[in-house]
Amino acid sequence: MDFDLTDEQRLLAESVNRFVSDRYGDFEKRKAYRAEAKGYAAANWSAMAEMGLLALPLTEEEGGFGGGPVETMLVMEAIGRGLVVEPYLATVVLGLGLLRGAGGPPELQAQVAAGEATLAFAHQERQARYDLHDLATTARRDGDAYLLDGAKGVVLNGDTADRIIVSARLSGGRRDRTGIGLFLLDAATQGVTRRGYATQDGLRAAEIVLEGARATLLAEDALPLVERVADEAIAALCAEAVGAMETLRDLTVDYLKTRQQFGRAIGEFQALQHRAADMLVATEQARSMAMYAAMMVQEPDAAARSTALSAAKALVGKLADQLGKEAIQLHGGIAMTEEYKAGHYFKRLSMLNVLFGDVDHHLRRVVAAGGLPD
Amino acid sequence: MDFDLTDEQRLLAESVNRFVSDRYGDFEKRKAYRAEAKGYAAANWSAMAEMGLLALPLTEEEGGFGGGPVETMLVMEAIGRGLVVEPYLATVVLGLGLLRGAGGPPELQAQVAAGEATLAFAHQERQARYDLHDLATTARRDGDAYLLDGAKGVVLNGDTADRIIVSARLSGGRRDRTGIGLFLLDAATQGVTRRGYATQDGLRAAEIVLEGARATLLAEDALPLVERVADEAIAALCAEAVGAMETLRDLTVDYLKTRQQFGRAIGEFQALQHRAADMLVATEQARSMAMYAAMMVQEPDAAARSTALSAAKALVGKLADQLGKEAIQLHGGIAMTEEYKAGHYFKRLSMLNVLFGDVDHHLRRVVAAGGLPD
Amino acid sequence: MELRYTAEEIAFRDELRQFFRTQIPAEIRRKVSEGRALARIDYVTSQKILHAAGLATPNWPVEWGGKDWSPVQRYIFVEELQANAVPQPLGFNVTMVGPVIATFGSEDQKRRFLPGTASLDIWWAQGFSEPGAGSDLASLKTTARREGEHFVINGQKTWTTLGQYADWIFCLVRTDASAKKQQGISFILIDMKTPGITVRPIVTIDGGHEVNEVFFDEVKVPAENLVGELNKGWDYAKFLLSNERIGIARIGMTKERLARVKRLAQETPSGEGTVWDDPDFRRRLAWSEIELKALEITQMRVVAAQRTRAADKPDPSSSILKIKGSEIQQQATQLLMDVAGPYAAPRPDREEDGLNLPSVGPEWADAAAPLFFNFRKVSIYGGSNEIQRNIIAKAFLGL
Amino acid sequence: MELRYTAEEIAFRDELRQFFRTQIPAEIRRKVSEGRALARIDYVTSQKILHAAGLATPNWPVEWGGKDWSPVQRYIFVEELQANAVPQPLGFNVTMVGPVIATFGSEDQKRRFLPGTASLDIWWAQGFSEPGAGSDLASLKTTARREGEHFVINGQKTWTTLGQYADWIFCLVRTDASAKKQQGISFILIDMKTPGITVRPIVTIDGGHEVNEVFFDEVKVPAENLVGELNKGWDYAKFLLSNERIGIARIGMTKERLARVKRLAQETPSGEGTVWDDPDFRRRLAWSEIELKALEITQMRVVAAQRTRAADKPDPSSSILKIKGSEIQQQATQLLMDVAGPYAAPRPDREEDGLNLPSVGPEWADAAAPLFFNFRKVSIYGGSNEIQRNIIAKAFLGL
Repeated sequence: MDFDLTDEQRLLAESVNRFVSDRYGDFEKRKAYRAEAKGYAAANWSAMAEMGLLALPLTEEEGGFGGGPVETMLVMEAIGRGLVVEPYLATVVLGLGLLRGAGGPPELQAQVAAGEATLAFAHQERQARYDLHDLATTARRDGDAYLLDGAKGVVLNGDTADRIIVSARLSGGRRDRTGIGLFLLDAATQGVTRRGYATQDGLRAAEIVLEGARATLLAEDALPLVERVADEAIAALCAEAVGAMETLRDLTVDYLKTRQQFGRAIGEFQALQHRAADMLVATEQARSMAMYAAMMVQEPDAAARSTALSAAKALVGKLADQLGKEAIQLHGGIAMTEEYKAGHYFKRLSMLNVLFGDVDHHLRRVVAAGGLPD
Repeated sequence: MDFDLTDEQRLLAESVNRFVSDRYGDFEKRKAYRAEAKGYAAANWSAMAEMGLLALPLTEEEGGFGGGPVETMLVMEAIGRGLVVEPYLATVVLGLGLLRGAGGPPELQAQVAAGEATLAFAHQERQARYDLHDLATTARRDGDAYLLDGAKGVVLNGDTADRIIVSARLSGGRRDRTGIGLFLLDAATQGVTRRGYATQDGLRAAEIVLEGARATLLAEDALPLVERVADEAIAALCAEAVGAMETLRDLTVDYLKTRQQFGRAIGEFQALQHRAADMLVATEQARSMAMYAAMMVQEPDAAARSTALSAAKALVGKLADQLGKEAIQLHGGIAMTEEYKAGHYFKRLSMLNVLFGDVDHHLRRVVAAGGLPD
Repeated sequence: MELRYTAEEIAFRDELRQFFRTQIPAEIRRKVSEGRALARIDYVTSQKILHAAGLATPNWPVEWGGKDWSPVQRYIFVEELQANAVPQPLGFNVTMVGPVIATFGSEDQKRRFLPGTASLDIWWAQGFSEPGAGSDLASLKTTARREGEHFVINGQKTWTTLGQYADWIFCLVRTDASAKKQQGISFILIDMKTPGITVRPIVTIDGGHEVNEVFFDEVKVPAENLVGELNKGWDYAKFLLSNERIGIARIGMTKERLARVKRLAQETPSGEGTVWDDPDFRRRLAWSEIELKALEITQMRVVAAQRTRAADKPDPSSSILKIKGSEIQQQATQLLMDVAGPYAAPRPDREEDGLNLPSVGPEWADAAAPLFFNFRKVSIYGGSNEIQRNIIAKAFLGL
Repeated sequence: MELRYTAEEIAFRDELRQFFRTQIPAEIRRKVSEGRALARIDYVTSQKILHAAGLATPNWPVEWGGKDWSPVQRYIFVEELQANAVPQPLGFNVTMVGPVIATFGSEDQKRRFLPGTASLDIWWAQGFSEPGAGSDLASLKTTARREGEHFVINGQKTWTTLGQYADWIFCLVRTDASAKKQQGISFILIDMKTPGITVRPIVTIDGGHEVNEVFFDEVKVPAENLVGELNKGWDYAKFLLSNERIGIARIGMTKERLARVKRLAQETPSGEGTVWDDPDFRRRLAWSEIELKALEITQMRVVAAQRTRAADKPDPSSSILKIKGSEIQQQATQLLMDVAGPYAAPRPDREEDGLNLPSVGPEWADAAAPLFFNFRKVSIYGGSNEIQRNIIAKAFLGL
């Protein structure tokens, strides 16, 4: 049992935190980043590449960091603190995670690590809700390649990604757990139509229609890989939530100390003090659960891993929801304004809940498994 | 729409409230009542008979009050305020309710109304939990009468009741909704073995074993009647809960005003004030729901009635649980002592939840019905 | 004691229901039902239809267009408006400034303002809140300085709802700086076209523009626009705020919304079936329905009690209705967002850029999250739920 | 960063587990598991077994029978005690007065008291709380007046847990009435057999006799029984109270209890199946398990951090462990009562009247409600959860 970071991990945490406070410390900058062509700052992305953050999962021989879940946790927590808009989850956690899991092209991995290509994972379909295996998109063989047909939705950063990894059905019925393939698609390929849009939390996503779009096969029978990488994304989202929760809590506590009503700082009112104390308890519990997620994501037993990650997503989702609402309430009107930071943290925390399964969904999975793994 | 009481109802409420405050205002008296042979005060029971409370459901021609659910609500609320130990629920709400529903012997009804006989309803069985139709007790014909075999549990006031109304199976399997009969049994009959005991809230109940016990048939295919009277009992319990909740809330607020800590009354601490305010909100919501229960118990559509009563039991149960726990917490150690009143209210509120179905049970019924009736 | 309506009350309700469903344009009612922002014209259209039928200002004195309804009838009216997704007549006009003018205004003010206030030819805004004075309203700083036949106003108001549409604004202003907090405040009517007034939009987290800041820089207001007596404004404001208990919990609206949530859950695929098949979802929905039922009866009790008690006596029920009403309203928006699931996330620029693109997900889904965000306000404004708890604790529990 | 134990830690744990399961009488462990009251002899038996194996006082200085364990080992020890339903060595002895004497006591006091305190030949009670001083401990009023070679004690202590079994009591007493609240308090050891001491039982709502009032009427205590310096008692009390963060949340106990709830739910019939088939019940149980997992990791983080931080520095984690730990403990007792259902109600006089009658319902069920009632205490005693929130707000959030 050991909760210490290694020296390398400590350095990583320091550098990513410095990056986030430099680039996102002034909240107005975030607005400017979002206004750029891709919905995020090209310069930030290059800087992240230079820092080696995009090569995090690559081995040192490949020029990477050899990073695992703990490293991802440190990066994502900082991303949560700054409400960073660059597509780290889509490109590195999901995209590189899938590519590496499927043994995808090393050159492409190197390009991604260098910041020269971005990735997105197109799995969501209208009817599927939170079930990763619910797929109507089909893949049919055409020589060396495959032709994909179907519609994918809410593809994170799918509007600007250079390559898109697509889950599609090679065989079987819509909800079969077998017969699912993973494909690599050039976003510029014929037969790909993308409609990009902002999401409620200021990030970007796309609807993607595939009409005979030509793609290469990354993996057959890919559901176990997809589920593993989705669990890695859940661990990452838990860490992001913790970063956002702590920042929002601190923002709230600071506001309580400065806002005057009835002739004194509202932080002197005990009812509000107790609620602020509960926010601290919530962030500590969420942090513990995000650590649990980071450690259990490497659990070799897929069923145990999956139950543990569901438990983490459920609890962090619940605590994030409670804390977000309390932060708005304790601030009062100011937090309802677009100008002020707090509302943006609240919105991101709300949207984290609908990514890769909400609280009900994940709790149901824990219940179905009969409880937590030992 | 009308929330006014009639003059008769107002007089009834006044007299029963006066009775309760006279007999139960001094909490020490309750201990003495419980120590009497039957676990309640014979003199109180006689007084209730004299006041006409035991004749509440009888028509005026029968020498009764012609009372309905509103009258029962008024009585039960007062019973809740005083934590009255006399067997009103068992004898009048359940016993007389079933007797009248089944057209049972008028002489017996008159005896009950006069305080000369008490009743109990034996429906619970070990395997049945909260399902009224889950019955393993059997009835077989023997001449004019029936012989009952089986075991009944947690029969409220079943240890001292003169007559016992028993649900038993005339035909069909354990969980069939048909083939259920209702029988009237003299407690002194051969083949009846009773084991009486105190319950956690200071009332009395019994386990009753029936071995060829001779009984008369009150009603065949009696489940609809049993379910209706159980709904009446639920409405009564909701009213009792409201009475207990309000008293416990007032007790808590009074304590907050007098208990000194850190040099001032703890009621000056805003965090406690807000929680006391929530107790007021909870009692008002519970009161509204008890009124809903009283009005819907007369709903002719049995499915709508049953869903409405489940909704009432679920919400009142939840609010009673929350309020009870808050009352103990806000008091602190003193409320943990047997000497002090508050803990007894808390215990009664906790036990109300396991009578005729707990919160989960009733919420599940509302969910199964697709929501509340219009 | 009887929960059910009498035959007369049912007839009254059915008549209103029929009127609302046939006379108010369906498109306006759809927007209300989905929780989308209404345009100015939507409010005006709807209120003019009500006004023409004598239904815009039932709570006013009969001589100024009110109805001599019983409390139950008034209650039915508000519930049916909400349950049928009809925009309520503008509150600033009909429940706030109208009754104040009718009760405390001069005859001249009544004649001048009441007809247009009822018909929405005059759109009123409320100028109470200030940046430094949120829950602590009485600490307001905007001043009115007497200069001959005018008051000269300086200061800033905020959270001015729909102020961008307003023709007039009724303000609390400080007319005696030396007096104690609540004293020295006056109630004054200001034409928004007066020089020196600047309105600045506040965009809220749902992306909407519903509220504004209003700045007053040496704004000259004729002295005749003072309502009632100088320095008595706080009394009028209290009258105004306590004026309307019915409808504060918006039970009719939440009922309509929960019914819609149920319908959409039954249409939204999940697993082998729909969201409606999920027992956890249904459990949460059932709790909201049940709590709403209890609150509805609490509200009915308040309505019934109005027959017998003085209207200006304080009452814990307003606070209860506010606290529980806002909680359940928020639950309903949460449930709606949960039904939308992944499709709660998209926020396409459908209207702003005039592209008129199709929805990203189900047609209703992109309004779910903004509504959820926006409805955080209901436990903050109009006296936050914390203030309501203070009121209950102090005024009714004696703590 | 690694949640899992090392091989050495696992070996350590397994050895303890084996010891607990084989050496502590099963009947005692059953009582602990069901949450029933233990007799004096149960405590003594269990602690003597631990003591004989050198396991009663691992947190003490090695020279007085302690172990030089790492924080992780200490943590494993406490968790395994709880998870195997072994009665913890009496806290008043081993985590309270023992360390105080070992740290601040005279050599004479150490020799005289520590061996018997470790072996439970001396049973200690704690004399801190007073009727007027609950959360506000420092307002205590019991006085010690110096008279020659004695202190004379007058006053009343309350909530004295298991005081009916005590041989000695350690008390906070006021030795300087003129000093400020926290000053002027001393820490003194009193033989319960001294004339003038009266112990009066407090029966709690679960029907149990766990706590007592202790009255002191001109009780003469030798001056040598003063621990440390006069008027420094508050410092020793703070040391004592902050001494043991591990185990405060009783995670091992709650784990064991939730596992038991699960097992009993699978055995208890409901409808066509068992209580375990009810998704609502399982949902609530799952939440408790999940929250407990998070708290377990919070606790592990605290344990790990003990390597690097000063032991006497205040830490919000004690408050977090207390708040969440008590909440989840209470949830577990609630779930157990819910499994019992209707059979939670009976309260047969099985033991008191010596009849040894069979259970009314399932054998375990009649202990469910008393345990639920009794466990309301865990959010009240040892600094109520309200006090913990005050501490977090003031000491860590700076509010």
